[in-house]
Amino acid sequence: MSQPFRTEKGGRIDRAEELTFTFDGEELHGHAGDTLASALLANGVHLVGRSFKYHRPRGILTAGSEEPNALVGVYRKDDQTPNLRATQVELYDGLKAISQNRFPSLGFDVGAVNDLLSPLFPAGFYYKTFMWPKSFWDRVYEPIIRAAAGLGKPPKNPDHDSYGNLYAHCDVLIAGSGPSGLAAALAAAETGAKVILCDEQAEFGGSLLSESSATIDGKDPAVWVAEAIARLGAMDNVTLLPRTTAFGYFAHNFVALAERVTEHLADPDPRLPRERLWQVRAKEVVIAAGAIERPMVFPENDRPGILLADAGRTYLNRYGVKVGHKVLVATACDSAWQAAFDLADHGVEVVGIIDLRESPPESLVAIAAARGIRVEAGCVITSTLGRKRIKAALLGRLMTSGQVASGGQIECDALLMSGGWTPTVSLFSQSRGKVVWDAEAGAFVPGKSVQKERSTGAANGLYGLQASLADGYAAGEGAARAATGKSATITHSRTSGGEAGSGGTLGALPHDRNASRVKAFVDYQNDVTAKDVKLAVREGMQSIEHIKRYTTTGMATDQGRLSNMNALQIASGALDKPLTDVGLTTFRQPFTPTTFGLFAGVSRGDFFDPVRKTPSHDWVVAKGGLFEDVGQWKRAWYFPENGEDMHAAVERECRTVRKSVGLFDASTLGKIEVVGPDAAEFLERMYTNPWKKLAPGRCRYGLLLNDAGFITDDGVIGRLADDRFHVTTTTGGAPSVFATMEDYLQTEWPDLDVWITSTTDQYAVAAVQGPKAREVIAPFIEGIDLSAEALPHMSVREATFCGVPCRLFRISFTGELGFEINVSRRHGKMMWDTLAGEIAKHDGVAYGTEAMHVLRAEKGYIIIGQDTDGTVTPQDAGMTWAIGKKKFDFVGKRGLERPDLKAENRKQLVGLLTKDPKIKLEEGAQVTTLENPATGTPAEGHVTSSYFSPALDRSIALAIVKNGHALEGKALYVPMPEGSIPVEVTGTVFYDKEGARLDV
Amino acid sequence: MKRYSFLELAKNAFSAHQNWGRQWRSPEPKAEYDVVIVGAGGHGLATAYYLAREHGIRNVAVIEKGWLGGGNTGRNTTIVRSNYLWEESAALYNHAIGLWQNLSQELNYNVMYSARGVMMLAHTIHDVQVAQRHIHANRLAGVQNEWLSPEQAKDYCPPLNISKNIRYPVLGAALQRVGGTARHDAVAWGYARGADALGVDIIQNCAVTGIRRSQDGSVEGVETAKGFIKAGKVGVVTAGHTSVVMEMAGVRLPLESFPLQALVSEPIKPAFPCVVMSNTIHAYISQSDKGELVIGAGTDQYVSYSQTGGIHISNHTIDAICELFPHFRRMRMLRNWGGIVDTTPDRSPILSKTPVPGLYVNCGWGTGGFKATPGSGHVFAHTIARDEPHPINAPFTIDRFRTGRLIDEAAAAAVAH
Amino acid sequence: MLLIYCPYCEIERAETEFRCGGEAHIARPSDPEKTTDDDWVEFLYMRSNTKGIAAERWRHIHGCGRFFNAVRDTVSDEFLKIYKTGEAKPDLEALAREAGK
Amino acid sequence: MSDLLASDLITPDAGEPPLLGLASVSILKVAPLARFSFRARTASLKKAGTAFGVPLPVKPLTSETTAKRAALWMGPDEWTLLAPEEDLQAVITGIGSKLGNEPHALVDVSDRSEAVIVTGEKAAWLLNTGIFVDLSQETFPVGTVTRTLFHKAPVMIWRIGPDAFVVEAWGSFMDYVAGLLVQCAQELEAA
Repeated sequence: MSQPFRTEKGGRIDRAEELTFTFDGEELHGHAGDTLASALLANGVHLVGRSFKYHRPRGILTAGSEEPNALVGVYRKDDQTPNLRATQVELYDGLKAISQNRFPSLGFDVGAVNDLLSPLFPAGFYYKTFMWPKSFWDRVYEPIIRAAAGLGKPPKNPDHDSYGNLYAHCDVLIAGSGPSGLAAALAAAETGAKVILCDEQAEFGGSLLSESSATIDGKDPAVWVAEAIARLGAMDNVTLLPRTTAFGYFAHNFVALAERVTEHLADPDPRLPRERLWQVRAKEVVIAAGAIERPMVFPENDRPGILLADAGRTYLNRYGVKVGHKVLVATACDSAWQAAFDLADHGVEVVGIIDLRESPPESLVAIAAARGIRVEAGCVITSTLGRKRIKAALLGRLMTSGQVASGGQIECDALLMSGGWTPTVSLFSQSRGKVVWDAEAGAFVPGKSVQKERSTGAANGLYGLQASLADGYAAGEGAARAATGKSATITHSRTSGGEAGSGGTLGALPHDRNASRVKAFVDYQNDVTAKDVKLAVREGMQSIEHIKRYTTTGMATDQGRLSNMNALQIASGALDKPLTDVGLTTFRQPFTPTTFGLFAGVSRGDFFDPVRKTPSHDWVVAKGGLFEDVGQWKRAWYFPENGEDMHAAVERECRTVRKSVGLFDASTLGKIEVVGPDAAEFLERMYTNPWKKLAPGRCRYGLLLNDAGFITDDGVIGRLADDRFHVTTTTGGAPSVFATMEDYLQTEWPDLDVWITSTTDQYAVAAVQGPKAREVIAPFIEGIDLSAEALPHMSVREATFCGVPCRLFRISFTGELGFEINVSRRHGKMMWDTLAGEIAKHDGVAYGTEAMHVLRAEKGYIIIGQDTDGTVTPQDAGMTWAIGKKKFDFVGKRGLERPDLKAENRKQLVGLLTKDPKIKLEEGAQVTTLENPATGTPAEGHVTSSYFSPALDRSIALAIVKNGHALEGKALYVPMPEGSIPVEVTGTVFYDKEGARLDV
Repeated sequence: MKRYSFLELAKNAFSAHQNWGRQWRSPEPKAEYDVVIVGAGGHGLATAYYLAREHGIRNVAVIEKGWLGGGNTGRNTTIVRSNYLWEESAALYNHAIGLWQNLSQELNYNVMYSARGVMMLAHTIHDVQVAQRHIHANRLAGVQNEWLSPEQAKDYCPPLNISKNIRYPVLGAALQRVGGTARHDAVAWGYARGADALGVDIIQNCAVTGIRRSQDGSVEGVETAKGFIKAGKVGVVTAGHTSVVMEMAGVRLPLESFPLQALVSEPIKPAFPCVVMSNTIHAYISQSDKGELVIGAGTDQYVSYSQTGGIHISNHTIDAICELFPHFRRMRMLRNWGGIVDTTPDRSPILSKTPVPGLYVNCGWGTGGFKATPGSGHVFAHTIARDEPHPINAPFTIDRFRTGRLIDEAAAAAVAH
Repeated sequence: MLLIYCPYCEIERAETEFRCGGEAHIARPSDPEKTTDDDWVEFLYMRSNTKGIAAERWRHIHGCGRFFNAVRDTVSDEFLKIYKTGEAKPDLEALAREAGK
Repeated sequence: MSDLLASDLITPDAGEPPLLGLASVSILKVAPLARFSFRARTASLKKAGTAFGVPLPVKPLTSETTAKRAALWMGPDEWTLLAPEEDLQAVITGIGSKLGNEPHALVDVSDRSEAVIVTGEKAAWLLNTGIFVDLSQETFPVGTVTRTLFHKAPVMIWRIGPDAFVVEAWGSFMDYVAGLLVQCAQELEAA
């Protein structure tokens, strides 16, 4: 098929394998080994997108991940991923790509009107206008601005691809596989060190893959690369990761890598992850990230067909693509000349080399002359022509006066430019190292290492093939030695050619046009021009950070890798300060945009967070019970029967418990075994209550405070033996109570002979509650007397349940006769099934957390976290009785003595009864003294719990109310949007106030 | 001060924008000021602005170690809301909301306050109870906040996943319609320009190295990189660095400074109409006018001034975002950064006089200071000018930690974003 | 994600295995009767919040479960010393000098 | 698994089908065991070891095993003791009577955890999909045991062979741990 810009031969593409793809619906062809960008260029397609602000036509500028213009959407499975760099998208058969930020089409984009109106849109224009009328900002102006901004469209459908994760450790991690990276890998690997070598590109080799003018050990550099990779691949201690970007350098030599596993495949196996996150802890890191070429800042430097010179050379030598038929080269340094020579050697008409320098090296001029290439020294480009593709460039000649004289026009269909090279210091900067100015390299280069890292080669401002290799070997050896103490000698390869060039420029180039009218782009993607930077300075933005934020330069998807140095130089000129005094912005992770799915990894769906289930779970599911999330646990909420709603189901469950019996899964409560001679002393210090006199076999309710004096947890604690307690905690509080106990034990009272062990998951717990509870459990319990005399309320015994050892508590959270049976988790299902079968015989029910809440509220038992909120003291909760008055100390004792915890007017826990028994208050509703309080009146408190009580056949509520204990019998109000609800303050116990039902 | 307007913009277009003046000066410090504000973030600049504008105190310097607006002002996720639980907090943040609504006009600087609504999700019954409590309390306090069913929440924010089959399904949401976002840099710049025009000196790149006190213990001025600057009143508004600066005056505070990370995606076309927060699964998200999804993460667990944090924090934020908005899974993180947030034990700020006469402190905003910027500056200016707190900030003392009269938004399960 | 040496496991592990317990060497007043409100607020809430070299507590919660202390530079997050609970607080200034801070 | 440590103690649960059976890695449920958390001060260790039948290791992260016993170092004063299910009471009685009044804590946690055996050449790789511990044989030799995290769940891992690990998690976390192990192994089946 016709690929008019494909070379006759050469390149690393597979010419035998032709691939079909579409761009904006047009069918095109390329080859295996192409990127989308190289394939588009092979087809002569330069116009690939529209710019962010002015919607100017834009073409492919680079061949790498720093590409600012060629952002496309790529379809897979009927949805598209926006903002992919065409320079990184590997071509596969059937690839569907679309251009972005244009309407209705790439060729005709109505947004381009912005370009005409651009005089109205200088940097920061939006701060100065759109303020009138006031209501128009978020209703009119902002929607228009938002619609115009943005690049691609978001995906429409949920992403079903998976993302993998691997944690890895290595001695030496090498980021980048150009000459110095490869040399470092070879040197480090030879010592036996564990090496990971990663490169963001599909193939290892970096610049060596497009090097035409040098040899290594007498071989084509690409051949040398292949041999080196084969050697590394054969070594057990080496992991090779192509298509893998080192995107984040974190503290303590933690480096995150993003591996693209399937994105390059036409039809990937769905079992493979789309991408994989490598979380690497490296003893030493070698940054071999290379350098990227800088654009030249001249007027209209953004037309499609204008590329960086090295990109032009890469497309030619690596992909077999000519960027044009008539190519003009504009440069300020030597390296671009080689691009011109390579193109000429492939039969491309090079219409000129325009060098900013007065006297480029004689040797280059001679080679150009030999190829018949016109050379214009001391010249710049002052303008370009052509709308969707460059047609010609205007020349300007630099005069000794500093002025620029018109130097005529050159027709071309592509322009390659090079302002010199910028070392890629992003990773170094992320490692928190500070860059230093290297005047010789004309660049910021890595300064002192802060972490265990070294930069090598071009990333360190070092150019030239031989020098890069040598530096790489040294870096690899040095890193391996630092990591492992081992070293090895390896033969260094010898190179010929590939010497370092010289030259380079920074900032805006001089021209003969009205500087305040032309657009010379500094940041392509964000449409920031040289004059924008100057405007920012004029308006008082002196810090480079202010300039960046005001103009948005450097905030594009390349994070300013292309633009920063030019912007800095322009700012330096405008501020009349040396460049090094202007300051630098910080490179942040990620190095290149990184998929959210990669970070989220496997944490999705049921694996988003562990789902903790109790042994009754499947039974509940089978019964059609509903679950509630409590922390990570799934707890049975209620069990609707015959189409009952929640209210009906809960009412039935409650009535049944009070009438006969109910079965409740209490397995999720935290359990802690406290063992040792000082066990009682320890609990004495942790909980407010006294423990030393509690007899083995008895239980007590325990209240836990923090040292500030506020309630944090509670639970029943049973004494199994003199030196052994079975502590229970709330479900949600289990981990924090355990951690708090460890904290006090280890750091405050290490002398105590006591140890704590979490047994939450050791036991499954069934609560059997109701008048018939004893009858229900009796057939299965052996070894103890269950009678009220032998086993009074608040007792604990060790016994067996169906022959299995159990801990049997006689306790109640319903106010009814109740037992809680703890068996090993393994036997939990057996216990549940047994008891479920038995309660059915006694007209009993299984009940869930909702009925449990109602039943306990009828009895005025509090729920930590619902009736308390971290600001409630035991006195506030009416639980002064739980405080051991004679105790010397306990956690929270001193906190309770603080003035405001003892003050009058604290909010206290009370009961509330609505005047109308049918009205159920809303939990969270506010309580006031006035029926119709004015807005802004502070509330007296709020409703913490509110239910319809089947036992009382009316609504009940608990509330925290200012001075509540003194208000019993008084009328208050609960104001609601529909009107105020009158209530009466009561005690907190609504049902069986004497507790007669417990003692049976 | 040349007023900004569309007309002015058009006029300047003819002169190719060559005639715009500076938004603020860069003066050398004078020997003496009536008031020195340490820290040129949004809160400090707002304080200076209101000192000059409302209290006629114009001989004011704002002294900044780095560049103005470069701390947490320029690093936060720009959420504005006021639906806090306690009356004290709601009053403070609602005071700010009142000022936000006219701020662009007041400052003649478009701060892009966009009341697109802040929706806080409830995933558990406990969340629902907490949200309802907030809504009822807010209604009584005159703070707008309303309950939405999952379906209503999805109507308001179409990308939201309200499937019952996700790990923590959305059970509903509290929506504050007047909440939203604003442009963080513009807030700092607008206040800087406004204060500067009223005569306030903003002195950047000038670190404060000491606080000088007289024999009687009261403040005399500050030592700086540019020499001693005399001032009878000094207000410290240095966020994460407050402990460091206050130590210069020998004042200890109940503060810890933690790294807080935030991140943005690549810009996309409008896809997200409001602000969504989930305290239970720890994530908050909005879309900037530029098109980036702006996502806030949680704090790291240790004190640090490094302005960086661990990747596991991002992982846990992004997995939550992808659960709630599964089609954002293929979106990509463009940039991640860190701030240093000064947190108090009750997660409420300190806006107060100090034991040192003439020294005032405004700190402890934790992860949520941006939203309060105008209100904070307004009442802090009052506190400094009158040497007594404004009724709104009177409860936000240092002493509350001693007496136990906390304003505990954290305990009430409202994470203060 | 920090890399933290556990002095009990004698190995470096990822931060996610640990919980930071805040500033170290803050003793809980032992006698509530003799403790003033000011003493108590110092213990409960007042923190040095040092920018620079500071001692803090960590617990190897997903490892051996032990608390230990560490000296860390809160600017660079670099650990300068790690020691077991009960060992004396090191001379922070000397550690800083040694590390060239 | 005769070449593995504690071979008689850690056995696949015959009643349970393999959770995963690939050429490169398999996951098998471990049959029930008696498990104890043992806590004591240094002075009591020797006696405890004698009573239990295997010395309690004092070197961090190591284990001591015999055919019927394993003592795993969990912390400086904490060991997990493993024994056959039927020896539960014998261990309690043995240690209890030997230590008498010496302060210690022995807690039956047999059912707190469930365990799987992950074996095969990809076993370490599979664990490293969720565990941030260097599992190379130099740093994590056979016999090494540690608690750590697998993604969001606390686990204990114990290397019982060059390519064999016991992975233990609290019972209510095992669905998560085993489920994710199986899911993460999926890509090994891909071409």
